Amino acid sequence: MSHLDPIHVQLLAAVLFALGLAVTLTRRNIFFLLMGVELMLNAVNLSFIGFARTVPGDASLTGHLSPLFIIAIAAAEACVGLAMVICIVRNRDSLDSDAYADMKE
Amino acid sequence: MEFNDIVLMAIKLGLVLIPFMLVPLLILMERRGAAFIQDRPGPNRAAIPIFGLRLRGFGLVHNLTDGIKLFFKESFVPPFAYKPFYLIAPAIPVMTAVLTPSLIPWFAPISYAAANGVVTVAPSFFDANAGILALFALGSLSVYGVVLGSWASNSKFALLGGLRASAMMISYEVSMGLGALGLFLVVGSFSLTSIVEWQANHVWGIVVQPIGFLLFLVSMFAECNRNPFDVAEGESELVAGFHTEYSSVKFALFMMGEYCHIVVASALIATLFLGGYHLPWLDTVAIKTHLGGVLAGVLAVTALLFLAIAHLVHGRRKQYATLAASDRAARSKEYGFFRALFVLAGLACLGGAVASWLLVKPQALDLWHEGAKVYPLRWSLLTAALQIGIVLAKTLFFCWLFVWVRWTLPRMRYDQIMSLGWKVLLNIALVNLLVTAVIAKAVQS
Amino acid sequence: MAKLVPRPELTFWERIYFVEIFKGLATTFGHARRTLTNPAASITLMYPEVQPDIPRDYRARHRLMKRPDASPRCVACYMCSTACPARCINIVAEESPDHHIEKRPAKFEIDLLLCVFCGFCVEACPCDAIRMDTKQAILAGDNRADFVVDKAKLMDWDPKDYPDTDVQSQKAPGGKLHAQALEEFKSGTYH
Amino acid sequence: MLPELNAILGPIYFWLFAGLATLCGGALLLCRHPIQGAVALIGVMLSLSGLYALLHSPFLAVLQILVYAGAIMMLLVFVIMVLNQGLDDRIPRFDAYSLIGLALPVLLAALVLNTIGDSRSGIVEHAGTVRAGLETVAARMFDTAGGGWWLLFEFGGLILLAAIVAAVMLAKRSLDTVADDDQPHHEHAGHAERAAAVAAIPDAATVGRSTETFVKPPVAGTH
Repeated sequence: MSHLDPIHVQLLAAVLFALGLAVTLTRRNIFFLLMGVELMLNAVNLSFIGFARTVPGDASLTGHLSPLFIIAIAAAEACVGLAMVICIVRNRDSLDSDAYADMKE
Repeated sequence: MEFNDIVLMAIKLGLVLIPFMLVPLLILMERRGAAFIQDRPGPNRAAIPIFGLRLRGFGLVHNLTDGIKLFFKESFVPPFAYKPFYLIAPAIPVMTAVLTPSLIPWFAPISYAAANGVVTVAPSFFDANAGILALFALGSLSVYGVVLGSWASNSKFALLGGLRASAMMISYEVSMGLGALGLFLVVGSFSLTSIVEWQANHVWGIVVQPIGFLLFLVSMFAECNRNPFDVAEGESELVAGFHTEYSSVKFALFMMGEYCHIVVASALIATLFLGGYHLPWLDTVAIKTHLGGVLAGVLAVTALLFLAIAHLVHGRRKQYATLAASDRAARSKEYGFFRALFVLAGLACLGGAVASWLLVKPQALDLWHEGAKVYPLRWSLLTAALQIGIVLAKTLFFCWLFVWVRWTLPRMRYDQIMSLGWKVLLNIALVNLLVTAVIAKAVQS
Repeated sequence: MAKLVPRPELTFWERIYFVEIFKGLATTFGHARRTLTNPAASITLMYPEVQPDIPRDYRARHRLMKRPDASPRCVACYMCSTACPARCINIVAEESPDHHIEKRPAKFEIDLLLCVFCGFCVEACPCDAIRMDTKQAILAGDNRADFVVDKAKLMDWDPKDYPDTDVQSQKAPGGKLHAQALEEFKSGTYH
Repeated sequence: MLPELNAILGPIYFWLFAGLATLCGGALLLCRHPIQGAVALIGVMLSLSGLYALLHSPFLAVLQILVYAGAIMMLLVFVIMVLNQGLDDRIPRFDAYSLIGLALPVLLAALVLNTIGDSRSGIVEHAGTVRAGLETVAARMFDTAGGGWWLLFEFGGLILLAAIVAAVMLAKRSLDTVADDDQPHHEHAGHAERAAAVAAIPDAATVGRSTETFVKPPVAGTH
């Protein structure tokens, strides 16, 4: 089989995570915030699977199993997050995250 | 990798194109089927003038003219559309339609003697362990064609159609998966090949999981946007739904994707619940040992089919002769030509049947592979061809069912569809799954 | 008050819905099979070859009735064009040479593209000069001008195409009653 | 023939998918409309699925498409399509704080890259890794004898169930507004009576036929 350097996988995961973080921190549209979080979760998944190839035998399966739970949690997060977005957009009529800053006051 | 392997790989790659090849037939079936159900003759005017005949080809020429028109029409993009997605969207359903047939087993695994021992050829292009999951995954991607197309069209009708269609398709994906899950529980595998093998060794899926079959069938109608669940297009409410703003080739791609989806869905239903390439008392070993007889039987049935068509053509010709037709002579000549063609084809098939009965007597090699005798490659290929024919016959039956139901049932209202999906089908699927799990566990222990 | 139609109570098997689906499928398959094996069962008319049978009282293209001497019965009274809701009848009157009759149409045009085929003109005509019983229901033309029919075209009809019971048509030139009507016409007893 | 081909094609595919993922991630950061962002993110998901397949995890590759691209992103796109009627044009893409926000990921990336670069010798491919096919993963997950993850799996299911319930509670305007038009009104429900019944439901006129379809209410009157 092919010989992929696990370092490259980790580098890619780091880049994707940074991109996701950047999206979450810089964008103002609430949907982009959610998508940035999804991107970060994906980067972590990739990291897990990349690391799975560096450990022997049975332990490597752990690297393949953890993403399963991350995916499940991500599904739950997207579900609740979108429901909250719908709820807030109904009240505020805005997708700007600044409009959601009521908790500050 | 030998020459044989490469040839077989190429053949399997060719099988991926089966849905595309069946699209003209399906459109013909749709048009003539609709016509016959509504007591009409159907499209019968477009003709190719050739050698003094006006060949109409039972309406197939209409498909040809439609295709020519759609492909040479101006490829118009509305100025208000979001161009990148607008252009990508029609390609997505076609892409999934090309990829999904590569997961369906069209024939039993072929094993033949090569230089380095017995070689086994997998029946599908990708024989993934998670085969059916991959199929569902690709199927879920085809929703994006509808969604992106409708959004990029930037029109109210398209957006409403896209929203309705995507909501419906997501909803029915749930009951589709759960409906089929009972079968996977019984079989114990996600691989389509092993599902078919299980059915060949035990009973068909429809016997084990009748409720699952119905759930899967109904959900497939919704997935394909076919008539009781036709809200995506909803001509009477929504002009044409998500492809309101599409014309020419891009519209043709949407249509082609839809028909390919129907073929793939039919093949999938046939594979999961009707034994795929397996027929009762006619499994792979039986076909191989009685290859001559089976071939003769198939050819005889084909011959009868051809002769029946010739008889129907003859009836049309007689009926047309009584009409006060201005081009009665041309029609009569054309019908005569087709009658002669089908009679000849039927006779040829009969001759082939007799010949294969007498001549095809395959000798098994003195090799055993997984408890079965290994036959020379040419006989294995012939068996595979017969099995492809069996799958295609089942697929075509379900394609006809799609057409048949479309012209029988009225379109459901959107909220009725949603409540059927979430309040009825989902609950039935869950109960079915639970009962199946309990019974499967009881049988196992 | 609108009439309330009570919904029929569904039986258990109708509620299940699947049985009814199969009944419907059987019905449609029956139709498909019948039309496939017996093309005569199809109700479609093979149109250009076979023409539809249009009844005589169908409101088709107009015609102007004729007197035994082939002059139009129309007296240019403008009743039809006044009654016409689509204003498609254009009449220009002139003095009639016959001293019994005051006027006659110099021009009588109907724009069939405007016409709504309501038949009011036929109702309005005091002397049965315009009728819509030509059976020409399928009108085709290459340009708009083709659809403006003038007096000559409106009077271009053959009494042989009309039944013997249609006395008025048979009194026109070429009709069965024409000779007799012409005699009456000349002697002044015609009406 | 195939193994040799794979040795050549594997890295090519890896760089292809890695490039595509990075490109789509960058597009997500820069694009204007949420649907464009969603499509970019779907691009990331699909290329990650390819990467998983390359990294001996075919089951996760399929699951990535099935769950992420097929379900989660579909839901996101659906909600964007329902909600964003002209709302997004009013929001600027970035603001003044964005620059500060950008510093953190850049810092993080630099840190991670530096760390990985330092510990380069530690991360090497191990020969004895297991190919995580469907059977392998399932056998490990539901290994009740010990070392199984089935309890966690059950918890995952519970969390998903809770999420569904929470989403329904949040997105429903109020739990009483069940606009049940699919019930036949065959008794004596005259038009006036029915209209009165509909009017009794708060905001039923703005909600429309069914509250589950997330119809956006008009601006006035909701604040």
